[in-house]
Amino acid sequence: MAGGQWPAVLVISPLVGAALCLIVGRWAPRAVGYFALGVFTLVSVAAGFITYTVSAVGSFSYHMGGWQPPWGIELRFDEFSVSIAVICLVGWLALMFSLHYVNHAVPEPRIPYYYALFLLCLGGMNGFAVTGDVFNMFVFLEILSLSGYALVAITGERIAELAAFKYLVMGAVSSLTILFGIGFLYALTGSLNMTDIAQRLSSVEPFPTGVAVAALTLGFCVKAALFPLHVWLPDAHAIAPSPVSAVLSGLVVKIGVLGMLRMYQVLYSARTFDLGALNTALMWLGAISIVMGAFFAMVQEDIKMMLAYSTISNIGYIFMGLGLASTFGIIGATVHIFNHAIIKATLFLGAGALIYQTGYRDLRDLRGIAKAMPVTSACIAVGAVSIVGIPPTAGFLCKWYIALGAIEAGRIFFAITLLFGALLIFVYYIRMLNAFYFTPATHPHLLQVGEVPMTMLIPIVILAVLCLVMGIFGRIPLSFIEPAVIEMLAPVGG
Amino acid sequence: MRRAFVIALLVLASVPLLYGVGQLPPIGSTDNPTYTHVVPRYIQQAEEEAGAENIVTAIILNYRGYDTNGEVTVIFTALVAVLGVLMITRSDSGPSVPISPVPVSPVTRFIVRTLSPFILMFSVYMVLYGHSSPGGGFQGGTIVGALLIVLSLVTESADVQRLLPPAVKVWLQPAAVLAFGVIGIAGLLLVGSYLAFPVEGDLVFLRVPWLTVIEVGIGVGGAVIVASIFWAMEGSA
Amino acid sequence: MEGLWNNIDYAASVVLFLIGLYAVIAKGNLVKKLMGLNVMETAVFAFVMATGIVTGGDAPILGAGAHEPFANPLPQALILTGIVVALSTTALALSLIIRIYERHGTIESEDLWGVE
Amino acid sequence: MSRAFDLVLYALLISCALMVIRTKDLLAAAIIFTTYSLIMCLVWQLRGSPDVALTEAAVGAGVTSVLFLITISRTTRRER
Repeated sequence: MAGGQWPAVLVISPLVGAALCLIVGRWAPRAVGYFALGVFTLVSVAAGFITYTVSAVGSFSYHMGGWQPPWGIELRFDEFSVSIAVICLVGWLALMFSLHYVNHAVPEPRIPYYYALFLLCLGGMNGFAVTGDVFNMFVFLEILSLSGYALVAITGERIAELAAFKYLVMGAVSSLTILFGIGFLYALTGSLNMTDIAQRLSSVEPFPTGVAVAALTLGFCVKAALFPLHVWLPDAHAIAPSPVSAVLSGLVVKIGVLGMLRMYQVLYSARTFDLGALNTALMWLGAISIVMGAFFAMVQEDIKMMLAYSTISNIGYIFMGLGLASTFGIIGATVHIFNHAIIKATLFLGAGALIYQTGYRDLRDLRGIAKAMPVTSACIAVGAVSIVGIPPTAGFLCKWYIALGAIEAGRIFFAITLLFGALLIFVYYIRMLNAFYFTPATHPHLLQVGEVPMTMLIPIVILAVLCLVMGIFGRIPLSFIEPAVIEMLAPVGG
Repeated sequence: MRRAFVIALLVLASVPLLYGVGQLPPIGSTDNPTYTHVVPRYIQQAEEEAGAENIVTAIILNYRGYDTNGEVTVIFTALVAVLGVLMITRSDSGPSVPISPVPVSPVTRFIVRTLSPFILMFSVYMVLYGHSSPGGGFQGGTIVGALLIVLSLVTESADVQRLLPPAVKVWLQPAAVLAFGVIGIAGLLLVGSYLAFPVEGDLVFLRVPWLTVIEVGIGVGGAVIVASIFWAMEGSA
Repeated sequence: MEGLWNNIDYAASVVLFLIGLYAVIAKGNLVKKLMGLNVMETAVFAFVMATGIVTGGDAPILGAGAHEPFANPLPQALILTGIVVALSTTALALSLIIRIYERHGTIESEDLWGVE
Repeated sequence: MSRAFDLVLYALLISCALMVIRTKDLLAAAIIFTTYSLIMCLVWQLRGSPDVALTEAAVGAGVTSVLFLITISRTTRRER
C-alpha cells in the first residue's frame, strides 16, 4: 500500500497525544509544551511523507480497519488532502510560538488543557482534510470545532466566554446543518463514502439533492465565515491567544472551504447537476465579503480585530474563485487557501509578539514600535505586503489567478471588485505600517522593549520568509494543484 | 417585529425542505438505496466477519471503528474544554459559590444507596455483553456516570470523589482514547492496518477480547468523563 | 403530497428542526438558546434515524428470536456517535454559560452584548 | 405500529418542543425537554433501535438534563 502506515500515524497520534497531555501535565506541568511539540513533530513527519508520496506516485487511499469502502472508512490522499502539509507547518510553528506565549496569555493551571486542546484542534483538522467518508468528516469537524470554541475561551479575559459562546452557537448550528445535508445524501444514495456517493448521485431525484447541497453549503459557509454569516468571527479571533488566532484564522476557517471543495468534487463528478445558481450566489457573496470585510477592517484600531476582519475579506476571494467555476479561478482559490494560511499566521504571530512585549494591542499605542522590534516589524511588513498582493510575494499569484479566472469566465465586474478589494486592503495595511514605522512613538518607554524570545521570533521569521519564497516559487503549488482542478472540472467541460 | 420576521423566514425555509423530504425515497420500504446498497453485507456477514451478534456494535466497533475513535475523542475534548473553561484562575475572587444545599429526604438516600449496587451490576453487564445484546460501552459507562452523579447529589459530593483520587482520575479520563489507541496499534501490527480485527485464521480468537477491551475502555472512560464534567460544573472539582 | 404523507417522519423532524432553530435565533436567554439547539440536534438525529426505518423491522441483533427484516443498523450506529457529540457540545456550552453568569451576572443576550 | 400512533407521538414531540420554547421558567423548560427526549427515545425503541433508545435515555434525557439543572441552579431560573 502506498504511504505505508503513515496515514494512521497522521490522524491518531495527535488524539492519543492530547490524551497523554493531561497525564504529563499532572506530573510535569512545565514539560507539556515540549511534549505537545514532540507529538506534533511526529505528525508533521507523517504529513511530510504523505505529501511526498502524493507528489511522487499520485493519489492513494488507506482503509481504516482493513475494510473496503463503502463498508469501512476510507482515508483519501489526493491533491486537496495535501492541505495537511500547511496545517502541520502552521500548526507546528504556532505550537512553538506558544511555548513562551502561553505564560503571558493563559492562566497557569489551564496550560496543560491549552496544549491538549491545541493538539485536538490540529488533529481534528488533519482528520477532516484526509477523510473520504462524509460522516467521519462530521465527527472530525466536531473535534476541531469543540476544541476551537474552548481555545477562544481559555484566556479567561473579560468577554472571552461571550465570544466563545457566540462562536459555539453558530458553529453548532452549522454542524447540524451539515449533518442534515449528510442525512439527505445518505437517504438518497444509501452510502457514506464520497466516491461512492458521486457515482450513485447521477441517478437520484434532483430536487432533494439540491436541498442537500444547499444545507451543506450553508453549513460550510458559516464555518468559513462568508459575509452575512461571519458575525462570530471577529470577536472570537481577536480574543483568542495569538497562536490560536493564527490557527483559527489561517486554518480553521479554511476547513469550511475545504468542505466546499470536497462537495464540489462529488458534485462535479456526478455530472448531472447544474451548479449555476450556487456558483453565482457564491461569487456574489464572495464579492460582498471582500468589500465589507475590508471596509470593517479599515475602521478598526485594535490590531487583532483588524486582522480578523481581513480574514473575512480574504475568504471572500477564495469563495469568489470557487464560484467562478473556471480553471484559473479554482486554482487561484485553492492556492490562496495555502498562501493565506501562511500570511495570516505571520501577521497574527507578529501581532502576538508585539502584544507580548508591549502589552498594547491598539494601533495608536503601538506607534513607532519598528525601532524597538525591527525584526518582528519587518516580518509583519512582509506579511502585509504579501496579503495586499504586491508582486513578488505569495499573495500576488493567487489573486492574479482569481482575476484571470474572472476574465476567463467573462465576468469583468468581479475582476474589478477584486482589484477594488485589494486597494482597500492596501489602505488599511498601509495605515498599520505607517503607524509602526513613520509615526513618533506614543509611549516612548516602549522603545526599550527589544525583541521577543527566540522560540517566538523564529516561527515569525520562518513564516515571513515563506511568504517571500512562495511568491518567487509560487508556481510549484500551482502546478501541483492544476491537474487536480482540471480533472475535477473535466466532467462539466470547465 | 423581529420574531415575526424570523418566523416568516423559517416558514419560507420549510417549504423547499418539506417538498424535498416528500421526494426522498419512501420510508419503510426495503427497496430503498439505504437498505439495498451498503447495509446487506452488515446484516448478513456481521457475525462471522466482525464477531458481534449485535450488528450495531459490529458497525461502531469494527466496520466503522474509526468513527467511534473520533466519538470518544469528542467527549474527551468536551471534558478538557469544560475543565479548561471552568478551572479557577488567579483573577477570580476565589472559589465559586457552591450550590445552596437542598435537604435530601432520608427515603431518597435510602433508595439510592440500596439500588446502587444493582445499577452498577446492570451497567457492568451492559458493558460486557454489548456485543451480543443492546447496550455497550458508552451506555453502560453513562449509567455508571449517572450513578456517581446521583450519589454526589444525595450524599456529600466530596465523599464520592474520594472514590477517584486525582492521580487515578487523570489516567481513567482518557481510558477510551487510550483503549482505542492500544487496540488500533495491535491491529496495525498483527493484522495490517489501524483498528483492523482479525477476520479469519489463527488470530480470530482475539476478536472478542479486543471488543471487550474497547468496550471496557469506553465504559470506564465514559463514566469518569461524565462524572468529571458534572463535578466541574457543580464547582467542587 | 402523497410522498410527504408517507414520509411523515422526515416532515416531523424538519418541523422540529425549524422550531429549534427559531429558539436559537429569537430567544434572548442563553440557556433557552441551548435548549433550542438540543431540540435541533434531536430533530436531526430523528431525521437520520428515519432513513433507517423498515416497516415491521426487528432490532438488528442476531440470536434467538430475531427475525427478518431487520431495521437498518447503519443510521443507528451513526446516531450513537451523534448523541455523544451533542452531549459534548451541550456540556461545553453550559460551562461557558456558568462562567458568563459568574462574570456578568446575567444570561440575557440583550444585557450581555451591551457589556462589550 | 400504526400510523395513528405515529401521529400522536409526533404531535406530542412538536408540542413539547413548542412548550420548551414558550415556558418562562427555565427549570420547567428543562423538565419538559427531558420529556421530549424520552418521547423520542420511545419512538426509536418502537422502530427497532434499542441501542439508540438506550443511549438517548441515558445521555439525552439523563445526563443532558442533569447538566441543564446544575447550570440553572448555578445561574438563574427566570427567563426575561
